Amino acid sequence: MPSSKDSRAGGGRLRLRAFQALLFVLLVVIWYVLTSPTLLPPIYFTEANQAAFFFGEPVKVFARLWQWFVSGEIYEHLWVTLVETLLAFLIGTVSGVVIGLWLALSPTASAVLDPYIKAVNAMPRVILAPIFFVWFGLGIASKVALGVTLVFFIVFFNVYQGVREVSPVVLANARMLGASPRQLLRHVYVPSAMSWVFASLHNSVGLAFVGAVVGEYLGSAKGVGYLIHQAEGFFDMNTVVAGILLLSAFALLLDWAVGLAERRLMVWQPRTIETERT
Amino acid sequence: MPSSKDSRAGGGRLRLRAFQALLFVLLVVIWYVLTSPTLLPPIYFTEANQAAFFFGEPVKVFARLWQWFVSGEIYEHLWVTLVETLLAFLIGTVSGVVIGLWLALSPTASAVLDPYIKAVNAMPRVILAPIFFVWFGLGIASKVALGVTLVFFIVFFNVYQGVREVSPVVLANARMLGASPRQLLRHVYVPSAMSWVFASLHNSVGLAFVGAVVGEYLGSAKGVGYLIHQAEGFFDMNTVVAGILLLSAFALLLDWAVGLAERRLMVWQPRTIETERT
Amino acid sequence: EKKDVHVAVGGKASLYYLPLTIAEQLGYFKEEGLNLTISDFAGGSQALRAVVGGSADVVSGAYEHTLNMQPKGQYLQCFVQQGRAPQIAIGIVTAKAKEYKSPKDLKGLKVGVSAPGSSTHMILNHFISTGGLKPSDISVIGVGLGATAITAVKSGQVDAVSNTDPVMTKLEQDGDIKIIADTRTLRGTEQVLGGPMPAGCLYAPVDFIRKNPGTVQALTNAIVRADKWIQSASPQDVLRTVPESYLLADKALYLFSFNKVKEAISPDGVISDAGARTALKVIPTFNPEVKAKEIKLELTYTNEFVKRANAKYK
Amino acid sequence: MTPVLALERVSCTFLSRDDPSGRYTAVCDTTLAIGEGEFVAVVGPTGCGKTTLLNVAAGLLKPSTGTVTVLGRALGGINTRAGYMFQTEALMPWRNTIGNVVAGLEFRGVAREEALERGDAWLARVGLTGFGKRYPHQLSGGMRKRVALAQMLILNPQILLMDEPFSALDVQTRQLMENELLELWSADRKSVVFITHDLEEAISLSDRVVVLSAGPASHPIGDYTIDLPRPRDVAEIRLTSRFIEIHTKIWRAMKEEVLKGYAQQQRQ
Amino acid sequence: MTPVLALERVSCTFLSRDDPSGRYTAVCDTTLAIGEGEFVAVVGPTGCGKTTLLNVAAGLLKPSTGTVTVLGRALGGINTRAGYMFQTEALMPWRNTIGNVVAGLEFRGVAREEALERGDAWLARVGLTGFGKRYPHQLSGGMRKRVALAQMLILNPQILLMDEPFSALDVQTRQLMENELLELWSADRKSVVFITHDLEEAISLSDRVVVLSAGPASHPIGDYTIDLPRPRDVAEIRLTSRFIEIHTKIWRAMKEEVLKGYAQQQRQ
Ligand SMILES: Nc1ncnc2c1ncn2[C@@H]1O[C@H](COP(=O)(O)OP(=O)(O)OP(=O)(O)O)[C@@H](O)[C@H]1O
Ligand SMILES: Nc1ncnc2c1ncn2[C@@H]1O[C@H](COP(=O)(O)OP(=O)(O)OP(=O)(O)O)[C@@H](O)[C@H]1O
Ligand SMILES: [Mg+2]
Ligand SMILES: [Mg+2]
Repeated sequence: MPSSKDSRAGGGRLRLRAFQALLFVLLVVIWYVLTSPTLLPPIYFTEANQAAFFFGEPVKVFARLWQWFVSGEIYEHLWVTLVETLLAFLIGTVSGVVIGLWLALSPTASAVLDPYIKAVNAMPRVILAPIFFVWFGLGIASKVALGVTLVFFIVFFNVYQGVREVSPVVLANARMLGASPRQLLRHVYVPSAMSWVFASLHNSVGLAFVGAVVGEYLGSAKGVGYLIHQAEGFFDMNTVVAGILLLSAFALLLDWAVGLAERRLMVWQPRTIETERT
Repeated sequence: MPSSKDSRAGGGRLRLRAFQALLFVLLVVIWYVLTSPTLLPPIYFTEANQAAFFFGEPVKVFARLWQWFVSGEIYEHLWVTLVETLLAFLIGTVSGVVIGLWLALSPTASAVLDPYIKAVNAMPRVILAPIFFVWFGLGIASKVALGVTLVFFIVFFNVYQGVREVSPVVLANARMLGASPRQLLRHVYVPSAMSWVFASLHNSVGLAFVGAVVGEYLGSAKGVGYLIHQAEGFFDMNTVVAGILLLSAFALLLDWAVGLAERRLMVWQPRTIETERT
Repeated sequence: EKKDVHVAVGGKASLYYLPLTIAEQLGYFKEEGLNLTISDFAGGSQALRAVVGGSADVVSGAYEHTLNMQPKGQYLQCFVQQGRAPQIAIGIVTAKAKEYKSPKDLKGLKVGVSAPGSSTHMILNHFISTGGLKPSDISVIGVGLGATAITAVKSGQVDAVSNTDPVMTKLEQDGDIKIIADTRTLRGTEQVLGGPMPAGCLYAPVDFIRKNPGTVQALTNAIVRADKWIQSASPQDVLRTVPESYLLADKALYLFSFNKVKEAISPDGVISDAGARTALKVIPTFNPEVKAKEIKLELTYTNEFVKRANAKYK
Repeated sequence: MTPVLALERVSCTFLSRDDPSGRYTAVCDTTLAIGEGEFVAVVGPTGCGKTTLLNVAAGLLKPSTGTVTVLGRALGGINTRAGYMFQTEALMPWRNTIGNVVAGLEFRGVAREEALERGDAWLARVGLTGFGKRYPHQLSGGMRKRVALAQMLILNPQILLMDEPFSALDVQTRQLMENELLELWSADRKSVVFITHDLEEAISLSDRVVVLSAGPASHPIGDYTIDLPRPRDVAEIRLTSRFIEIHTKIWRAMKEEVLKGYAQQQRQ
Repeated sequence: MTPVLALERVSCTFLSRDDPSGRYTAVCDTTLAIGEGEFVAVVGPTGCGKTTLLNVAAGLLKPSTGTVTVLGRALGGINTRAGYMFQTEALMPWRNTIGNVVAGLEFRGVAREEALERGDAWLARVGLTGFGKRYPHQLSGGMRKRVALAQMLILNPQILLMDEPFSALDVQTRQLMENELLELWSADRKSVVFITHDLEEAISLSDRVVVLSAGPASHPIGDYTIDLPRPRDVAEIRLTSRFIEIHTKIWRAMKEEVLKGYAQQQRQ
């Protein structure tokens, strides 16, 4: 029963956005100053333009982004990466939820498989990439697979724990009300583990992008990761940074969608109690 | 109040271990059969020894492992990798918990920083490696940093959500009992979020290893990742697999330690009720 | 015969594979009736794996891998050459350059290679052996092929570096290193390795070549044409032809490197027997699994297609 | 006649997970049979094992020794013939009031329309019309209890297991609910096990009052048949002299027991 | 004399998060003052807003309008002079019984030794000696309530806010606890707000009984001074004629109100 501390009116929301924008501008300015060869005496680096070599220069980065969209050259790559990301996200989430539920609910299977799951999670994906290429080819599928191996575990571990945190009384009540195992799953375990799932989804969004880009980076003919790889070959850090920024923006978009779903599905949660204030 | 379904006596535990061992042997046998060029007609691959090229051969892999330990050549590499992993795990966990707590408890900071955290999480670590090398050098530090960027987010997202799931009544009660914000943190938020933390730790263990190995893979002079990378240059898949297996074994060890801590710290949880059975 | 050919390459933008890029940009593959997909990989060994695994048909990569693969029971054959020198250089940081006289002065130093076990490592080992040093006399650090390699040198984490272009040119231009061995030139290659050595090639599983001679011929034709085009092209021509994104970062750097490696680019795509023998001599010392006696050298390359291509495109 | 629900020599010993030697026998050697259409109230000092017994009867807890039979058959898993109203809060927090009330119907595959209709009727019966859209955390304690009551009763189970169902209600609402329950019970011969701390409530509702001893190792120490005439009005019956007589008798027995138990616990 | 705790024209309107137009006024325009050493019982139909008022008094809920003053000063955040025993379960599940009881002392920096000693004494007072090592989920409902009671009382707060503290206890234990509470209260002039559904309990304990109307927009509709002599024994005082007189008077007022409220909710 905490007080209505973080209820935020429209005005607060606007101020928040302003804050965020300010912070963004500030960061860009710092970035600009630090990477501009002429503005400052070199601080961290011994040479003037070394900072730019590693971090790119904001003006050129934004020019790059602008040019990508104006020339339209980015769309095909972006499309590929987004498709890979979304597929990895969806497949990883669904399989993580399904297998997480399964193992959480069948103690024997989980006890037997537990070490295998943990061992697989400890395997470096980058090194496994060639095997993915063999199994899934060089197209979208292998990148999706790589992304899935990242997303799956995040979701899996949370679902697994979330299910085991179900209130024993609520569970017993549902059983007494005649819920079949299937209905228990749908009406008790899943809703109860929902906030665990969402916590993992916020993390998964990012890693789905990472999976797609790294997959492309390791071997591909298209995609933002491919562009980044090409640019790296010639130390074109501006393009690298532009690619990363572009993907970050889309990651935020996807995360916003996840947040939307979360707010819709979690209305029942007793967060803060809102009394009307005048 | 579920029945005492998964209470496991000593006998059950033994059977479980036997099962797991059996499964392991089975997997090795399948691996052996599928990669042995002479045993089977090629199924998936067109050429007989292609499978061995990608997956190694169990006999040679175990020989490799044996030889590593007998000659003692592995210890120095293993040591480096383990140190990196442990440091990444510890630093990532601690920072994830601390920042997770901080942001969960200060709504303004979290609202402002939220998009930045999510954007950073979506950045492909592999591509950022050069920057880590600039900042942290080619030694242990840069691998630790890479591992931390993986572990941190896993822990962070769970702590953040875990804190917000604290029962409002328990929280109110503690406040009424005179807990200062600091005490609330220590005596309410942290214990309440503990099962969230542990769920993330089981995942982090794996990713700490991934971070260390990938870091070594990208540039290093020592470590299991270095050995793997070197072997890859010679297409020596047996060594690669041996390295991965070795690390998996250590990941299981670390996970077991985490599980031990979990069982100690979570005794209070109302899981299954155990009645004495005769 | 395959019309849709999938080529795997590790680091497509590199000058090592300039003929491939040129042939693609000038539409030579299309003119040969091929529909080419070029997948770019993080490294040459990854590209090779893609072909062995069957997800790509042809590798654009270093010749030496055909030798490395034979003990694994993988028979790959090189059918056209893009470069005739490994295009790897070794440099020592300027601070240490003064004390450096001969390879044996590298003793005890930390040397960066792109990856342990890679060609840069091999060339380095061979180079120090000319000074009477054993591989264990230096400590080798994997520093990657790109910005990480530059970082390692500039931040003083390595004393010397063995790497490819554009890393070496960049470091050279910035004055961070002094080149002490250079297989980007024919003469340098002769010095370090005792003979020419095939570098960037197109190769494919022997099976593939047997089953698709027409396709292979078409690929060879395109590359040979590109080889020849480069020989006669001015730097400006090259700048105009390569994708713009290669030049974004530093046009001067690209040009500088190009001039440096131009002579290492094969003029006609022919793989020289001498070159193959150099490889056979060098590689077993580095990769003990490759035993010179067991290697069927004749299986590792063929000039059959190149001859026909040269006949067609004079 | 076979009883509808029978606990035969049931004992429950709890183990503690962290300390295997630490065990606590809550209920010991308890036999209890509830016939068809019988309304049995169980009273006993706090912590004696009433909830434990109910959990055993519901099939949620396996007794350490002893057997549970339902309609003559040994109880394996959940007691499907029973509805259970828990002492603690057991509503699904992710379902609003009406959703919680109709949950059981939904599980049984009743059509949504019909379920909602019956759910609304039940909300009205427990005095919560208009609160259908609220989530549990937006209800008061007594409201949640009433939702739980409706949730159980809507399924019309043959056996009702009720653990202090009305303790969070004000006296008037409680009487309304009690009458509601009696009406339902008399209509189709349900068997009821009703735990309460209110001896008046126990007597005014039931056919039999079972008194449990203080824990540990609690067991029935008294079984009083309530021969008050039916139908009863719970408010009026309390004023009859027979009621007061019975009340005094049971009261005395209990008082002794509680003081004993209290002393016992303090000595431990 | 300034009252120790005063609610002045307090209203509480709840908003629902998902539907901004959906609002519910639980308490409307309620004024309530508790003097030093005064024991005030609050009764009212279920769901009328008693818990809401207590939350406001504790500083856990900001009223929509109106003010709360403690010892003459406006209440900003938490009411630090008050101890609050919640209606719902509020024990820290990760602390065992003794850990929960001494939590407040620990927060105040009392030395561990001393805290444990006082905690043990309190466990004995609520009849839970020997249960110190149990975790909340291993206790019965009534035991948990008693732990919560000890948890609050060990801090010896000046203001006691108690929300149906004894409803889960059997009559005898309840009387023991009630006497314990009265003793404590009379010893150092605490101010008590005591919510209960048991009118007899309300009368036998308190100086004043406040009756709230049925919700929505609940407000006090009766304020009865209980002029029974002190000290009282809660069991004996119920038999005096003055007690029965007061009881009948309040009862009648309440009955009307409840029926009205019940009808109101059903009409909504
Ligand atoms: N999981 C458990 N582990 C250990 N002891 C338990 C457990 N559950 C209950 N107990 C103990 O069993 C005894 C009986 O508990 P139960 O909940 O049945 O009491 P009750 O009669 O329902 O009491 P109340 O009237 O307070 O609800 C108590 O002493 C309690 O501490
Ligand atoms: N968070 C909330 N959102 C909306 N309505 C609420 C919320 N909390 C309480 N209410 C409503 O406010 C009213 C009063 O609730 P409160 O808990 O104060 O009742 P109460 O008098 O304590 O009842 P009881 O005796 O049943 O405990 C109820 O109608 C309840 O539905
Ligand atoms: Mg109970
Ligand atoms: Mg209440």
